[in-house]
Amino acid sequence: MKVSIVVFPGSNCDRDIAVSLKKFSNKDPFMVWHKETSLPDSDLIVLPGGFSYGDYLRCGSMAANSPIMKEVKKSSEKGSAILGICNGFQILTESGLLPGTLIRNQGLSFLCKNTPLKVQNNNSIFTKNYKKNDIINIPIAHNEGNYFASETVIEEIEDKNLIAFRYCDHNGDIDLKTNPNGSRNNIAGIINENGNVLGMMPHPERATDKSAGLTDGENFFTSIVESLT
Amino acid sequence: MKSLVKIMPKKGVLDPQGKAIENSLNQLGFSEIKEVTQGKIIEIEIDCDNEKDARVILENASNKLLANLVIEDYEITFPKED
Amino acid sequence: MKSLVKIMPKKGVLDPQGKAIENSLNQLGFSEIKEVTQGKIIEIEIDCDNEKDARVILENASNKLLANLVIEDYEITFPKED
Amino acid sequence: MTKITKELVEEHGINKEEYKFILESLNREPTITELGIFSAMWSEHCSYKSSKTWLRKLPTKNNKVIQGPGENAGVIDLGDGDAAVFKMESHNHPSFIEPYQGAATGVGGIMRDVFTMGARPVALLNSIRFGDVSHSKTKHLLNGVVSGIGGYGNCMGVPTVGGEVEFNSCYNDNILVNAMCVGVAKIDKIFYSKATGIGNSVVYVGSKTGRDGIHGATMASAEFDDDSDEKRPTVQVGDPFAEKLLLEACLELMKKDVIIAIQDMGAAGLTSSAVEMASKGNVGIDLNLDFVPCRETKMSAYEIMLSESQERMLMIIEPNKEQEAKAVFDKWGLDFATIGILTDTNHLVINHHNELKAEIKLDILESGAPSYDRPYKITKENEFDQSLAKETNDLALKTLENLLNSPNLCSRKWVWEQYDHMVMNDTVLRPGGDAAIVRVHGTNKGLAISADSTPRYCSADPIEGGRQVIAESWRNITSVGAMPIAITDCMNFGNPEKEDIMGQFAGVVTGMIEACEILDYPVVSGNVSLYNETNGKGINPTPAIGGVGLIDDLDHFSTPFIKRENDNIFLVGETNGYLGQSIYAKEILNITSGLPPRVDLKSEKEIGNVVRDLININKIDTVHDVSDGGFLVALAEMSISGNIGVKINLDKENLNDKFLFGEDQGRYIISVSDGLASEVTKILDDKGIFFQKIGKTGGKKLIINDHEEAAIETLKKIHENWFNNYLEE
Ligand SMILES: Nc1ncnc2c1ncn2[C@@H]1O[C@H](COP(=O)(O)OP(=O)(O)O)[C@@H](O)[C@H]1O
Ligand SMILES: [Mg+2]
Repeated sequence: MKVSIVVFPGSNCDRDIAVSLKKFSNKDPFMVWHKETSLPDSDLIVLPGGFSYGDYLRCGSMAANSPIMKEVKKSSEKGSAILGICNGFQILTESGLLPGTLIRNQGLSFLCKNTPLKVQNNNSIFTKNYKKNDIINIPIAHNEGNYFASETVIEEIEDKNLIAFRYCDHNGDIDLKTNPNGSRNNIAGIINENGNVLGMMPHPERATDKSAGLTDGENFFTSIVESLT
Repeated sequence: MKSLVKIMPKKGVLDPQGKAIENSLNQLGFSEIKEVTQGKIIEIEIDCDNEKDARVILENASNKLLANLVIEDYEITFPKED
Repeated sequence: MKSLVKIMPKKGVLDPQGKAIENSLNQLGFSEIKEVTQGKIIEIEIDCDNEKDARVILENASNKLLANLVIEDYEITFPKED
Repeated sequence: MTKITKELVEEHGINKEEYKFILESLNREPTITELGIFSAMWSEHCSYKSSKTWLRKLPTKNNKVIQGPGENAGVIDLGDGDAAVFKMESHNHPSFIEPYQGAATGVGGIMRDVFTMGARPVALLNSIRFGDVSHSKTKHLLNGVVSGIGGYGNCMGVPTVGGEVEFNSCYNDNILVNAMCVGVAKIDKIFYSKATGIGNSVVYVGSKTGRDGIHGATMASAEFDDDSDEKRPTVQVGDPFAEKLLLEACLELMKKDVIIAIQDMGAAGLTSSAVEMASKGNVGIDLNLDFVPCRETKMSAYEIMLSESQERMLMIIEPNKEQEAKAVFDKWGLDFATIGILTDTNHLVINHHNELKAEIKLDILESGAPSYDRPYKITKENEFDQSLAKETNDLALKTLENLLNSPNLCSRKWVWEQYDHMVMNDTVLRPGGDAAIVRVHGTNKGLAISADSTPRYCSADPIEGGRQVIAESWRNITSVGAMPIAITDCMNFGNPEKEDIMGQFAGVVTGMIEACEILDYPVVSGNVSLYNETNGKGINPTPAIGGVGLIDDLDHFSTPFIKRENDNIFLVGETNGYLGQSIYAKEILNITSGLPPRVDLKSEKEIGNVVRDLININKIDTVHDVSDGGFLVALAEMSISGNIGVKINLDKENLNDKFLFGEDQGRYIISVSDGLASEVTKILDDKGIFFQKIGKTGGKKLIINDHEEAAIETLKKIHENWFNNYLEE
């Protein structure tokens, strides 16, 4: 599996995701600077978490206009897998690769904590090693993770089963109380219709390491590696 | 030339900041304050000598970067210099 | 009555957001765009029938909460309803 | 030319004798730029003029210390060629004026101190203190400071893994914001600030210079008064995005063999970095300010030299390597400008617009800096009257609830959830333990880090308080199974020109010296913040201690969370039930007078060493030290965080508030699995360590002697909801 990780100025989870991907694929990913105008041939392109361009103006807005994003879009059309985590998810919505947008958390403060997620769609290259309705514990760390889209868009992604993960509690209950940031329908991550683009606010790369306390992200990475190798 | 791009949340879009300000103001006793919406204003010095051309450039910039049309509307004005 | 409080960084205070937007626009090819400053705009529906009283209330609210006078200036206007 | 009047000299905080010395050494009147430079360099903040004589006495060496005080940060050896680089610094006054930006730039500043030495920052901590919870400004300041700390650290992608928060009316108008950063570097790739090589270029990198925080350094050394609201200087605004770029650019350039010396521009900006770098290298430095990248027009030499704009660095490089260096900064979109040259004149020479603005012999600025042996008087409180304690009357759990619901004992979760404490993926123990544990990336070693201070003890008895802060830091590091190595400190005090305040300083330092020596826990870096005083009222003496220790093998460490049912709870160390200066005395008895508990440093060391051994040989994995709030509070914290109950059985003579809530020092609670209990007992007995078997874990309740009980769930809610309730009020 060949992986490219795009590094924007202000990205700060690029190393973390590289470490996790290497752990499961045994190969060093390419680190691609945002100013590049071509991408190495890759099965997976990752837009990592962080604060690209300081999160100024709107999270992900300036990164979405970086030169490399033209190439990412092209690759996406060709069917490469694209993964956006946290800031990467924001960049995907800003560049139109995924619908909707991420606005300020309802509580107006940055939130970093473990959150239980319910696996909704386990039919994708990113999630196939989970069981449907698995409850997994994955950390979030964001200030703008409140997923918003128009009613029609929400209906569409619900109908087409494009929701990968929803926030829930330890019992799997999905409601306002178990929603950390105000996201519509407790949405934590979505996939596109083609099934090759996933955006999610929680950080699976922070849940692949026993000594750091969490391992529920392992299936996420084994899914990707198995699907793309 | 000085120009302003005012960017406001679209009607119906959740505006957590505006809501929070509204609540705080009401709690502080500003009972006359009814509805609060928070937006952004971007002041731009543009090198262009007529409003028509400037407007085209700024519309372009707003569509491309400054505003997110999924949730925001924008408005361009040219304040008179004082 | 509809009112607007425009809040801008004080002159001389660093405005990293404005600077970043400026660079980004220039890189996108908007070479005419010279200086960018980002501020906030707060639209307030106020229950008051004259501008004079409304202004007093809004000044009070700005000093107390809306603006951070250490680094920001504010300006109150009453746009004509359309 | 600006005329130098008596008033102007005074406004610059330079006293008569100091000014006389300036006139004599220059042999002429200073220019305004020179006056500004003297003022900044001789401010308390840069010159340590009141504290130097005392700080010199602190132990600064052991076999792990690579670099002690005097550089941008301290450096210790972690083995295998790895080093930890760390420092703590205050940003008190700016945070009071503008809490978000003040705290944010405090975090930004301390990170630069660390990465300027070639270390990648891997952990941030903060020690923050606010006024009484009922004071009108407290909520605003708390919100601003916490979001400012998070705003900067989160954006940098450096985890904020620990700290402390305290509320006390003595900080009503003088909040404290102390930030600590720990970085990791290779020992052979550490960069220092000593400028060498006559003819080498002086290079400015980072953000542009504006009129930010001009006179910040002098402001930080001046007592506040009621009009300081009016005298606001231009506030420094932080740009964490620029700093992230600066960090990556510096670390990238440091991989090449280009930089000879480097220092961040912190307090007193370009002035202090230029003067300090040149002085250390015993060279002269010529600057041409025309080349300094400025954000604003018409900045004067005075303003450029004193600006405290953030996210800037000064480097010395060989002229023929400038292009190579510039390419790196160009890539990251940062300014790069050669602004001067090293000379053999031993003078600082400043030119601007073809005019000589300053020419000062460097040793006048540095070694000529004033140093005062200020008079002092150490005073302490009287012994606490132990008979004031209440009998428990079966209300121990009610008292516990009250304490868990008090501002200084409730959970700080509301704070740390606003900090990304996991980014970099090496946080092994998150906030909520006694010390945070951060893995040294790519190894199985862990850094244990904690920030501590107990100002009320220091106020009641400075010497004892000084001993206690060091002991508590050492104990917190020990509790997770780490070997404490060294500390950084941030000494926050009132006006040193007053005998009793200087006495607090002298006393605390005296106590610290003794404890650092006995525990082999030297000071490698630090910062002093004096004049924390409003209208003549000083804060409690607040030495914030940032401790760093090492866990050799992360297969063995411990946390305070109870992990199993049917474990045995041991209270290790002697309990006398001393209540003086305890939180119980303040919250329940409403008494704030009396001496604090005593620390027996010898037994502290013996007990701690045994506890650490037990962790390292894998006999225990659940340890919590007993500190604020005493035994029952510590036990409740263990139970709440592990979500497992405890049933305790106390002898009748111990069933009282003194035993349950006294703050006797040198104690740990350990939870020992049943199978290992006899082995652990034997080890403790063999070493002659006093301990008591207090109870057993299990169930979902905290039960005392079969007649009092509370659900863990209830205690958890009380403990965790205080902040939300307070802020929503
Ligand atoms: N400002 C803060 N930022 C991050 N973590 C904090 C902060 N304040 C407290 N904590 C964390 O909360 C926990 C309890 O703090 P404290 O009661 O001061 O611990 P102790 O008494 O063991 O020194 C610790 O893990 C500490 O790191
Ligand atoms: Mg502790």
